[in-house]
Amino acid sequence: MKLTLTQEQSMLADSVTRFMTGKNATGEEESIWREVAELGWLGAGVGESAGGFGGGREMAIVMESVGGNELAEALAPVFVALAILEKSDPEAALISRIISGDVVACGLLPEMAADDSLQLEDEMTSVSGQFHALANVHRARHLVLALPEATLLLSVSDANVHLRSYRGMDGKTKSDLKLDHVALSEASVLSKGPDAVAALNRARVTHAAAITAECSGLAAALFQYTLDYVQQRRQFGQPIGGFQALQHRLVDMFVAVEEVQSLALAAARAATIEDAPESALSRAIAGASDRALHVAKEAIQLHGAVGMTEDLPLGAGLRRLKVLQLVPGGAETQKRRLLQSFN
Amino acid sequence: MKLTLTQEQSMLADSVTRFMTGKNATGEEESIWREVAELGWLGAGVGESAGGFGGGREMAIVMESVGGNELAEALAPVFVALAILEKSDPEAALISRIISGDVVACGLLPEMAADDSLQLEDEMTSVSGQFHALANVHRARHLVLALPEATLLLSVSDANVHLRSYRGMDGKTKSDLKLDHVALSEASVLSKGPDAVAALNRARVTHAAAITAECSGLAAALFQYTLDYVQQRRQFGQPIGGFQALQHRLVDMFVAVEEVQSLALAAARAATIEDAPESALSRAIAGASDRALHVAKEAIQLHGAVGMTEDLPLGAGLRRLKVLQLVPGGAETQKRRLLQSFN
Amino acid sequence: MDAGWSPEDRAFRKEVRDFTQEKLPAAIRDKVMSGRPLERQDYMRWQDILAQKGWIAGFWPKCHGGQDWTASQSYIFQEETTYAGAPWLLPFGVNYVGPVIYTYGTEEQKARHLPGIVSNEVFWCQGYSEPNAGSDLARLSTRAHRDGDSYIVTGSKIWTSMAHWADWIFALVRTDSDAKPQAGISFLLIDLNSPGITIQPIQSIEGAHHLNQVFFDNVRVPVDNRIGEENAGWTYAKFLLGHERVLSAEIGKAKRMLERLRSLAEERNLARDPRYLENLARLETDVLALEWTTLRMLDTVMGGTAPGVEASMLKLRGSTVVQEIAEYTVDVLGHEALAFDPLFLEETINDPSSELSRNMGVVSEFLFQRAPTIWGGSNEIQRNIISKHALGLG
Amino acid sequence: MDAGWSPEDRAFRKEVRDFTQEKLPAAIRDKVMSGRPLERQDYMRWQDILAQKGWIAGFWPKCHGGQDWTASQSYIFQEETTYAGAPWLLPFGVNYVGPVIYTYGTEEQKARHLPGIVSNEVFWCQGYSEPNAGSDLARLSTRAHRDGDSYIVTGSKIWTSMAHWADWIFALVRTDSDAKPQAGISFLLIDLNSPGITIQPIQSIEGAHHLNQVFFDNVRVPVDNRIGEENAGWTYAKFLLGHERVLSAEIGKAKRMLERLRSLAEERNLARDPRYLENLARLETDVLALEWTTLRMLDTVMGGTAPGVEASMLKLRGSTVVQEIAEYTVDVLGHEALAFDPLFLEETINDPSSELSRNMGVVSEFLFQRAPTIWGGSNEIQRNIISKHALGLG
Repeated sequence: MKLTLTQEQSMLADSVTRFMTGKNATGEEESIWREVAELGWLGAGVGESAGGFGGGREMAIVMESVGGNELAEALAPVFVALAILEKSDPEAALISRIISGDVVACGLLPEMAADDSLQLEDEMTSVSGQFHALANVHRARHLVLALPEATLLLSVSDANVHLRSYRGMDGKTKSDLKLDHVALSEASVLSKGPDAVAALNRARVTHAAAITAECSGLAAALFQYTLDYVQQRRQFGQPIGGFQALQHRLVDMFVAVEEVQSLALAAARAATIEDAPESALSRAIAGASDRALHVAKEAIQLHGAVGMTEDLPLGAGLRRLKVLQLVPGGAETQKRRLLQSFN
Repeated sequence: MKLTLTQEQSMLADSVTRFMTGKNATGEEESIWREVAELGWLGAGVGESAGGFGGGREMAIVMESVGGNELAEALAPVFVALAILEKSDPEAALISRIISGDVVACGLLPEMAADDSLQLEDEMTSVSGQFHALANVHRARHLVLALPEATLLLSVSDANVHLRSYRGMDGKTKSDLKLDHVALSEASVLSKGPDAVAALNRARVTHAAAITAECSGLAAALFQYTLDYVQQRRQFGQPIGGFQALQHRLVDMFVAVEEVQSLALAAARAATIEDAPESALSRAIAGASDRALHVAKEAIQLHGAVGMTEDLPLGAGLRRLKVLQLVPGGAETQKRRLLQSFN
Repeated sequence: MDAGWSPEDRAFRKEVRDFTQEKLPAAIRDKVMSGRPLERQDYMRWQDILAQKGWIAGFWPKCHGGQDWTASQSYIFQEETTYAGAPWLLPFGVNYVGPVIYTYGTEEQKARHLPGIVSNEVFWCQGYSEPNAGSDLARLSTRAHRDGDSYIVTGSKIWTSMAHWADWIFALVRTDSDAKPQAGISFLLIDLNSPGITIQPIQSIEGAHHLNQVFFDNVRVPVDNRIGEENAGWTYAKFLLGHERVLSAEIGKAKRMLERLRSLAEERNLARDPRYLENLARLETDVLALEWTTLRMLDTVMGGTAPGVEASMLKLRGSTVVQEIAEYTVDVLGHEALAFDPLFLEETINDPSSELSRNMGVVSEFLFQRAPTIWGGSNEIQRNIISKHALGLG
Repeated sequence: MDAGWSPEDRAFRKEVRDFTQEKLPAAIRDKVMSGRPLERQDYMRWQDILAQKGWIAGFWPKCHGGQDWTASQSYIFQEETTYAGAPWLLPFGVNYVGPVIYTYGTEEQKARHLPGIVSNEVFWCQGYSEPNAGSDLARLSTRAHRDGDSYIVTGSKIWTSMAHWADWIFALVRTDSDAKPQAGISFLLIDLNSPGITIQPIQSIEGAHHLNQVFFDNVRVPVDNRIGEENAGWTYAKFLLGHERVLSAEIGKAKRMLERLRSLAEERNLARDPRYLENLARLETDVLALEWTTLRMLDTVMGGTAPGVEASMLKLRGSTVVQEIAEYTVDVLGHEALAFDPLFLEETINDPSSELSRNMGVVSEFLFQRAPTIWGGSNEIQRNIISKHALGLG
């Protein structure tokens, strides 16, 4: 078994944490996005043959830290884009331009689209679809779509690509996207048939590993705040962590955090194999989200009044986890998908 | 407001409790059934004009004590039969014979039948249907069916009425019933049209009031056992009721018991009016069952090993509540009905 | 279902319903219904309407400006107005300090302070909690020492709702530091215009500013503004907490929120979605149980028995049920709930005409409803109270 | 998903799977799969098969009759056999007293007792709990006083699983009543055929008889049957509890039960029922989380770190998840679950051919699965342990 981190992976985790510590990066800023790219973190999403240094586990390490430090920059869609591109053509020049931060590309999955709106039309010569609340698309030059029939690379500057951006519940910029009969050239179809299915599988695994890792980092941080608080906050002559009723609730939070980490590990490990069952990925996302949300709510409750204020990052954590639950492709989407699978 | 018991109601409650106290009536026995009838409790189900002394609240008082003392005799189906008969013809001679215990009759509702099996056939000249796990039908001479189209009185001795009896999870005799084109004479159709609908409404309210009252009595008794136990059982140098984590769980049980009582009261009060919304009755049954089951499971857990033994009536309470959940017409049926109602 | 209301109660319910329907300004109702935060003038406008009708302090004795309402009338008034979308009737004057003043105050205090509450002219706030005394009120450390006919008050109060809008604050202060924690506390009425007071806003996680920290730097308060005996403030504080909890089960609000939930779900074609229906059934069952528990308690109060731990139970369940409805409403909105940043709630947009932020109220309310399980004695404290007083456990 | 098993582990998994498929008697497998209670001969027959293969005590050192299995081999063995429907491998000899004997026993004790465990010839049971010492083991009051080369033991042990089938019992007894509770306890091996022992059955709520109370009335036990030092029994008892908990997460069982749940639901045309699918998804997610938490812990153990509170966490979650699957399986049966009276489980019908009682195993198991959250240190005790040792709270 090889579930513990390798030496290289531990070094990556340390370096990411070092960068985050003390940095207030909870607001989206162009300069921070540049810095992240310059540090090479995006290379954690692809293997060496594609110019990176990573894989599922390395990406998860970065995403866990993103969550734990409430970094506002949305890396997940870029990791999904990289995963699709690597699967389609590991030598594509675009990959290295994305890793270096020259260009932003976001990956999209069919389950992120509004109901039944995503359609390949006219014998695969154009595509239409609507997406809501996408992260980081406002910065993107390219969209990479993994469909079961074809893998597509679109330019955001296409006249038939319509974007409307706004601030979201988690303070990050969100965008609604409309593809209105966007014409597909030969160059924009990266793969078809079984290769497209393989790219879609890879994209789903990456998406699941990224979301669960973010939940994991967030849940662990919110739990740690709470554990520290109950040891220091005194009421009725003792630290409130001395009260057994609170201890048992903290234990249930601790167990929930451990289980989020387990589900995140399962998803990250799935990124290393080809045949991860889709339903297991959906369960990992749904389970990680449910547990992390429980931790966030308990964190606020056990802090008492101060937990309701913006002086602590608890409310921000709750809002962020609510987004991961409700965003198309997130936990609610996965739960609906599980109701449609019959084995 | 008149939510507290009247003097007569309090006297009834006392007398029922007095009869139960010290009596081991947790096994079904013909002699106990006779005794219950002789004491006149069945008269709690109908008003004075029909030869009884009660209504919804009086019946609930009896049923609460039936639950609280884990009396094995199944009174609820008889109360439902009485309610239907009273609504159809308050002067029917059969009512007094049922109250006196001469004859047992059980009331049946459409939602107790196996899926879509209950049918009036051949221009209302015969009826067919299948029922599972009915209580007390093995003793019954008559079946009283409240259908929206007609109210029916059937004789169990009819050649086309098939019965198979067996012991159930709660230790009570259960019967599967098959009505196989049972011919309907004029005398067997007690009412039709709006009168039949009114009888069905009345039957549903009675059924809801009876089940929720039984849950209420059971939950209160299981809670009280547990509260007594934690005050007396010592571990680590103090009564286990001194541990705050257990205290908070006992509080949640206490609140659950109070809410079961509230839901039972709502259902019993509904029995006094004509227009109780069906969905509220379904909610009362489902909510009472969920809460009482929670109390039963916690009662076993907080007792520890001794809670797993037949030396205490906790397991019997859990089995009995599980029956009220799963029996056709019980909590699961009501939850399914709530998924079909759209307002 | 029928709770057996008397003909008088039924008539009163109709009167309240008709009055609210006629008089509640549509703009205020819309804000409340959608969950958007209210401004000072919204509260005051509605309370002025109630004051004119004499309904601000209906449960007070007539001699102090009330209507001698029975417990069931108070309940009906609260349920009907809340269900109809009226703002929360601010409790600081009417429910909290008012009864303390008419029960324990001097004739001068009554004459000076009660009319301003009944007429809605004076805005009160509550100075109980301190940074180091949350659930454990007895540990408070704001001090008052005598200087002639005055106390000199120094320290700070926190989580003071709406202090930035208020005229007066009632506060617990320590007047004897040598006494045991619960002794040595006095109950003062303090004019917020007094020199030495500063009010600092606290931003809440839903983006609103309703909480404050109030600092007292050698604030001079006349001894005449003390309620009752020196060092006996704990008695009045406990009396007040009893009043606070009776009102905490919010049936009208829960029903109003369920209705909004149903209509939002229908707009989104979820009316037959089994997941939605299952959640709705659960929440509706919770509200039914809460309502009948409240009615049972009301019946007991009407029968002359003072409410005991039942009030804690209603606080516990009421806050939890409303919190769950608020969260599930956001879940039903789905991605539409994401198009709004609560941290910009007050600064930018409080404008329902923006399409993207039309659900802002629902989001804001989801976050805000994390508070009621904390405030007014957290639900953990309520469990301790029930354990001790209803179950007889330690 | 892939946990990165080594080629050796994969090969071992295949070996265990093939062996179990070939050797596990169908009648036993059927009983286990359906949830019906096993008889003594069912356990013994399967364990004889394992003993022949040398797999009864695979994790023991080779010198004592084991196979020197790694932690991952033990895990794989347990998961595969359980998933395939093998009976619970009774832990009293193999997991509990065996390691105590080879770690702390004398050479004579090793020679006398270990072979009987490895060969499955001696049936052990565990004498820890007493009527007044449940979670609080240190308060036990069964006494042993010295009489020459013997102890004279008087008192009783309760919740003794399968004592009525057992040959020997290992028991904690008080040898010094003046010492502090945890001191003054000794660890004795007692032949159940000794004069003065009576065993009284306890009926469980699922109708089965597996629990007993064992009474000791001046039972003579040779001093040579004491493990280690007099009054140092607490040390050996804690060592044993550590072993007990490592094995408690029952992934194989949970997966087997989920499969049965799915097939029962499909038989009843529920495969597309949204309520069923939602519950199934929740339970499957719980099992996925439990499995990967177990794998992470196994990885830590393989890395050389002894498991600490993680074992408590697996006990807590494992028992809860299995309990919930067992209950929901009954719910899926619906009214079909009602046609069976558990209190007549052993007396009448243990006969799957009766149509009405074909689901008896599911019902019996639902009731029986209330026990694992209580036994082996109740889940409340596990929370105390985690709070203290993982969170550093009191």
